[in-house]
Amino acid sequence: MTISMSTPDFLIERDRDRCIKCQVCVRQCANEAHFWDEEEQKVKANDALCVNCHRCVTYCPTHALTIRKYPLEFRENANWTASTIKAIYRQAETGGILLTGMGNDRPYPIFWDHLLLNASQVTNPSIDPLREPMELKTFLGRKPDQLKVEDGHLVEKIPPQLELEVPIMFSAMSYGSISLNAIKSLAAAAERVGIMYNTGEGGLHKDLYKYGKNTIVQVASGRFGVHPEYLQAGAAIEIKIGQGAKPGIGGHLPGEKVGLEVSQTRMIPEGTDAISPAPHHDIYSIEDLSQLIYSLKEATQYQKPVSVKIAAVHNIAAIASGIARAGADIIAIDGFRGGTGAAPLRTRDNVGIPIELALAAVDSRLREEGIRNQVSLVVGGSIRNSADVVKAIALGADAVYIATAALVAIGCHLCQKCNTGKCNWGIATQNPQLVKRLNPEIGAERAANLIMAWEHEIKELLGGMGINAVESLRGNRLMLRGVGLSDRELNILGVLPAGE
Amino acid sequence: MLREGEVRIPSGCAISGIMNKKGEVFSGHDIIQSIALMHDRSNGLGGGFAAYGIYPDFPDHYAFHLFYESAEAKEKTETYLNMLFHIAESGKIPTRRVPSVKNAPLAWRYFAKPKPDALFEDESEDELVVRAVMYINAHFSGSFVVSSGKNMGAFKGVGYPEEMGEYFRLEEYKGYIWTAHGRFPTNTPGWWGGAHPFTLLDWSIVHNGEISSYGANRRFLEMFGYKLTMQTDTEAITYAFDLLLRKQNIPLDIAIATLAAPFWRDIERMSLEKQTLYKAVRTVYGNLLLNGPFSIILGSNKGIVALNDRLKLRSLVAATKADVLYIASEESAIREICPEPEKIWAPRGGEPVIGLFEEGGIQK
Amino acid sequence: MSLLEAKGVYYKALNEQIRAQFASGISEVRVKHVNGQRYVGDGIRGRQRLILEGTPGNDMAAYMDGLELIVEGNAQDAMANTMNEGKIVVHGHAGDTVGYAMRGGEIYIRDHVGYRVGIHMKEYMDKIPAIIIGGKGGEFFGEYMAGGVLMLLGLGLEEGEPIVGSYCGTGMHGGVMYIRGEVEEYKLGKEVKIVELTPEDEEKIRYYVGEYVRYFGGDVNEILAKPFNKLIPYNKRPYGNLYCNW
Amino acid sequence: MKRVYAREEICGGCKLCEVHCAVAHSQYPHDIIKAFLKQETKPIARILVEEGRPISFALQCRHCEDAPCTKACITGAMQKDPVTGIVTNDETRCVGCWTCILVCPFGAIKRDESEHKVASKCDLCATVGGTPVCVQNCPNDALVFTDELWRR
Amino acid sequence: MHYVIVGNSAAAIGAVEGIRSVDPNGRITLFSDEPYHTYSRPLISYYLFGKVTEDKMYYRPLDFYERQGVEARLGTKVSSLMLEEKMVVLESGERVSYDRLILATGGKPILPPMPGRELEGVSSFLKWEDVKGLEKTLFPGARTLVIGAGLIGLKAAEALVKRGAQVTVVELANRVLSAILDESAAAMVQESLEEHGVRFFLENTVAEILGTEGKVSGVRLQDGTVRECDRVVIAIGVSPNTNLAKDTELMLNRGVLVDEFMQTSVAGIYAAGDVAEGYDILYRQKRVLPILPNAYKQGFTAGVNVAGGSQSYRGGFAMNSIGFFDLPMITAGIVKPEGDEFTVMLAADKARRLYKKMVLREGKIVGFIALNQIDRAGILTGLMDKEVDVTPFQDDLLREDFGYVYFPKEYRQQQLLKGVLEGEPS
Repeated sequence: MTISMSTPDFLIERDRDRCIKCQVCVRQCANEAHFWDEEEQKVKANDALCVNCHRCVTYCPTHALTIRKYPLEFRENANWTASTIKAIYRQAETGGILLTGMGNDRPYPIFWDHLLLNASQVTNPSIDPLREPMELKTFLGRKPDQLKVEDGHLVEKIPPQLELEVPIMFSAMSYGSISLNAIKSLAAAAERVGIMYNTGEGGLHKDLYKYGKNTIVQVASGRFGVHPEYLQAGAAIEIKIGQGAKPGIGGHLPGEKVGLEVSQTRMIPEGTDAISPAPHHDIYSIEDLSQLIYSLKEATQYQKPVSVKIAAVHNIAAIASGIARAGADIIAIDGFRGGTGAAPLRTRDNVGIPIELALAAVDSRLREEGIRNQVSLVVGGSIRNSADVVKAIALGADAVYIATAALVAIGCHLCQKCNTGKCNWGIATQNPQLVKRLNPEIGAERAANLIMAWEHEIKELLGGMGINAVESLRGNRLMLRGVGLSDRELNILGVLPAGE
Repeated sequence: MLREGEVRIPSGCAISGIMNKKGEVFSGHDIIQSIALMHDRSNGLGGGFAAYGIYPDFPDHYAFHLFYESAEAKEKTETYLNMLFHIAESGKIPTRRVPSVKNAPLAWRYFAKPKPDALFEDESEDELVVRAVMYINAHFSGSFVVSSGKNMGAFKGVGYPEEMGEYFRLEEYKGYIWTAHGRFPTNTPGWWGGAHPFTLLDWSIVHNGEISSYGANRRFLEMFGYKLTMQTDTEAITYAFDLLLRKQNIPLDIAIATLAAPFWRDIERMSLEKQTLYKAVRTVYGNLLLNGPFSIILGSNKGIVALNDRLKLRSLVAATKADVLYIASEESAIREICPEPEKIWAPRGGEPVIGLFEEGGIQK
Repeated sequence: MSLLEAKGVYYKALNEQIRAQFASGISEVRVKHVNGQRYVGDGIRGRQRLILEGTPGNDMAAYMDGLELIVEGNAQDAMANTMNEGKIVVHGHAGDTVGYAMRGGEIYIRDHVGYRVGIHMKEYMDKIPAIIIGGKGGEFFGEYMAGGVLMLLGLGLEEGEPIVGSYCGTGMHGGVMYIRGEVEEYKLGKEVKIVELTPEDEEKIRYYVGEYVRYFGGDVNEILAKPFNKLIPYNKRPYGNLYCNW
Repeated sequence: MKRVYAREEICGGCKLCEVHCAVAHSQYPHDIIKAFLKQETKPIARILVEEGRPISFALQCRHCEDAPCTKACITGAMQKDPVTGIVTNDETRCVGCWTCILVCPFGAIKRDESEHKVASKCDLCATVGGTPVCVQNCPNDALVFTDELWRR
Repeated sequence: MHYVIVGNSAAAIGAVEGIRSVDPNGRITLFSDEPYHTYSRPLISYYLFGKVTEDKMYYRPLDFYERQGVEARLGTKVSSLMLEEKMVVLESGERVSYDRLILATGGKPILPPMPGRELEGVSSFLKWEDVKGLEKTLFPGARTLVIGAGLIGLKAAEALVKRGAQVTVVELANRVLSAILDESAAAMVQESLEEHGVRFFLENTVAEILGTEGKVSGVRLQDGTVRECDRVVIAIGVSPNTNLAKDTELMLNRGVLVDEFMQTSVAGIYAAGDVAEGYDILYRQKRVLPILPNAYKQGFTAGVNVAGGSQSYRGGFAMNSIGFFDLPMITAGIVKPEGDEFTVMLAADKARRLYKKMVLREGKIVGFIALNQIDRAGILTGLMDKEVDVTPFQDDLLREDFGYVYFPKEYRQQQLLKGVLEGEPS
């Protein structure tokens, strides 16, 4: 074997005055970066294996550990950065496609951070959300243009709707990409706070059927775990066309992550790669999508809203319009900063567009066409806090999907190694040793806490704007002002610059 | 709100085509029935037909179908037409009231022959017509050339195709080729010109699918003077055929091998001579390869060609009975009008179904 | 048995009628003049029999769960999409994407099929779906196949007419194909290899051919006289080495 | 009585319970670093994490109703407190004969041979009172101190 | 209600605690021919070499009798029983009536009728008294001969070595600890003891104890060799002390026969401990099991039942935790099986003196030897006691880290979550 030119990314520092040799770090590191030297009776580290997930640092009972960026420098070069060079070394060694996890980490502009919210001053009153009603209840689904009422009765039932207590949902993460305990955490949290979680494309484990009314079941190109009972199990069905982290690419769950239970749920032999083709092979055109939407509606007798999830890409407004016309009840758009369990690095970092612009364009287009009512819009792809939620709704979203934020709540440290299956936090792994590190009860509580905290914050922000129902915020772009944006961007976002 | 041409609007569709290889004419009834069966493949925002052999009284005149959105547009356009053409006859295209059909433009037709002195040096009559079509579509706001071929015409608009058929009273026409299109656009064109088929001279294209190579195809075609005012795949495909077959006299099979090029690995398995040819095709016309899902029916006065993309990502079924060739997106659309075909098959990806007029049929 | 007329009936109404018939306890429904109606048999659970005369539309028998569905005519695209259980017998040919992600049950098609048939078929334990095709198959036959049985009999082909298209079994990582006739090496996906039949294979083939003959006629021994090629994936991790960790 | 129960389905096998148990029963019960680095002999945990892939769980004295160790003890050092139910070993009396080890069906008694041989076992942190330190310090709530029925 | 207990060791104390668990008020009178507060007999070897001081010899705190409301008549020997009259007769002639009687008279050393037994310097090794004499007169370098390489003999040998004596052990069997070890394990133990200076003569015994001036001067072995020595410790074994029961209607075998409630053949009279012959669940027959845990349990059971409670002790089996110097061992049950119904599994490491032997019958553990690696051995005795079918994890039994983790989940949880598992009796 020739020498590897890959150098460590991180440096593990151990304070010998604090290390009690308890070896908790050794046991906690699935990457085997820490090890016990029997001869010297010391805990030591192999820096090259460290992914900086903080598990050892968090668990070290004496705080003896620090992880730092490995101080090795290349000659300064604004063009050939260290990561660019290292990527080439990796590829030269392996001939492989660079695979990574989580979302785009490149310094693209984050439009949320260039949007500012309004607050009432003397001309209209702000509301104190702690003492006065503040409504966040949200319905997702196709809304008729008008209601038919006769003699005080609704003559025509409105199409099926998802009812959310808070306009936030946990977006699709499959059983396989994340652990059962992670899903249980999210499902239980969703139940507790009255929102939805989404199965992703991995099917539904038998333990999760009980969360049906808080479940969106996904149908993706691999059709894993899709059967009549599954379709009936959830409150809604989502057709996954694409996702923000890897538009145009299908899921690929490596065989390592296909253990007994995943294999049962996905209905593929243990240890096989679970490959989702890039497209649905029955959808090569918009009318095919319509065909699939209606086949699902037929199969579930029009009792569940059907959502279509797409990645935010260049022509997003026209695509979304077509999906609305194809019969979708909900359109979920995933921006290019969205996370994933595994994505080719170059796709993750270079394909798609920011969700803020996509949302603004889609909402505007659907309104111009007069069909905004026909669908609900859900956006995801790096909603990081409650202010992002409020801004998204003001831009026109009905609700948001969060995933990375939810995972961070239950322990994710964004080390971006989900694809390796060695998640030390028990989230993006199927290794039973690691999975059980995540106690689903603690996970559920933490995820529910996050939603409740955001709920309070959203109410505070709404109160400040003098709004006491989230409907009044939806698409209310007057509540937004831009800073540091070009005219063109402001135009697309449909907001005025701060000061106007 | 931007309309077709100002913005690129992807769409999906249903297509159908019928041809009598002996050149015998038949009414538009069948094609309406056939496309109507595939109602669910369109969404009411576009439908249209191309019909050949419908103007036997003016076989040598260019039959211009135009849409006008205003009297002013009509006046300006007619002034321009009169400058270049002798117009033998003109008039409103007959329509009937259909409740669901709204905001219809004024549809007018002209049977015209180029004035010899209007021709540039070395310019053929066809080229003059193309020049005129491009000019009208690009410069006269509110005017749109729907079709411009001899002994043919396109009828289209916003609505389901069967509604368009009824509106334009197509059962009253008789032709030897009919193609039809039901459209599923991803927005409201609100504009009749945006419906399909798209035509140029006697080329017409009905098309199902969305071509991911559009940007590349378009920039290639623009180098040859085409103005892609519609921003649609159909327009690009039409011009691609026009460029290859009419302007460059490329044989039909090669033209097809250009648009639905064989894979390199298939080329490698060809005879050396063929390899050289196909390599050249892909080298020179690489930009014309239609990439992405499509199924099309190209109509002309010589016959029809139906073609799938090379991966066969769109469905296409063909059938024959006696002298009639049927092509449609779905088998049921054929069986609706021909319950017992003699032969019915699904053509392979990239493998054209070619219907040429037999001896005794129309030969132009 | 009850009889329904489909002429001019929109799919939604037709499917409602079919469902209503079954719900009322009728165990066999025959539908005349089906032409293009979609979603017939979708999501219906039960062991009843549904006979369709004509050409049913796309997505027939999607998510079907137990029905015996007989088509007296040709089937269009995407039939048996994600089918879970049951049996389909097509007295004619079928279009593209037959049995996409099929999970269980058996499909018998008398004549040819189109592209991408058996794509991403699955199997688990003793739940093994099968598609038996009398004629030839198109390109991408068994693409991404993860389980189940795909069989091409190549009956009625003209001399030299290929039994299957290119890219046969691309991405295949489970299941088995039995092809009665030669498949040129270049047509195979790089993930697939041809192997010898085992006695178990022969038994399986005999069973499926027997069923085929039972529905469409013919002579089992005559069909079995011509050798079958067995195609299986090289491994269940076709793309295991495609990636490197960043 | 309240006992410590382990939930094997979520025990991550980190052994922090062992670490904290050892500290609590060391010469420096409030200084983990001194307990391990200053005390002459390594402090012994009275809780034991059983590991076997993939399961792991902590196990310590079950404070049996009918504690065999108290019956087998040859010195009378091993006694069950009739009020609290806690089984403790009087280490000043214990001679390290290991008869308790012979009879403890949980294998929950360890040999502490650091000074004079004594049996070392969980006392539910009786000297400290309140929740045992192993439970307090379990990062995943895989140890519970309870006398209530749980749902499985 | 008046309970009379004869005896003052583990079984008697168990009986007191058993009675008190049911009847807090009944009168209890306890007789012991020894004058001491209840003490632990197994501690005498520790006492001998000074690990245990006098104040730590006691089995229960000094206020035990008082707190338990027991009238302890120490140093008072019961000489006979009058069953008809429900009375015990003391050596003094005093008669004490009882309502219920518990015999916990323990065992007595087996003293073969060898010449010279009466010489000064010859002792047995069972009671505190035995070592009190020895301890006082032992001088460094004393040549001591121990007859018997059983548990008592070797424990004595160890203590004597620690006291600086030169120790020789004579044993009739072919190995040391023949009751609880097989040849291989015994060889390791012997080797270890030899390293500490103990000499062994196996398959041999003392034919005669030689003496001068009434004091021990040596022994003549069976093979004729004569060995000089200053002390002789007779540790051939123990037999049930059935003196009291002997000429009564109480049914006897080797010991007093008892049922699972520890009741003798005579209603109201119970027996427990080394004097009693209860059921051996492994040998599936009545057997005397002279081990402390068994004595206490039997005593406690007798106490409960005698006081009107109901508790059964279906039986025990032989088990021992013992160690010499730095070599601990735990053994239980049938360790040298004979017959095809047994399966034997072995793991040995001679260099580390590790030895693990597992004897199975019908899928259940019926015996084991654990040498030098005794941690958690109680799990095995627990499995034996509960007669658990170990077939599902049989292969794991010999692992060094054998534990609950290798149990089937169901059984493990049933054991570990006892009390909190829903649907399980607490």
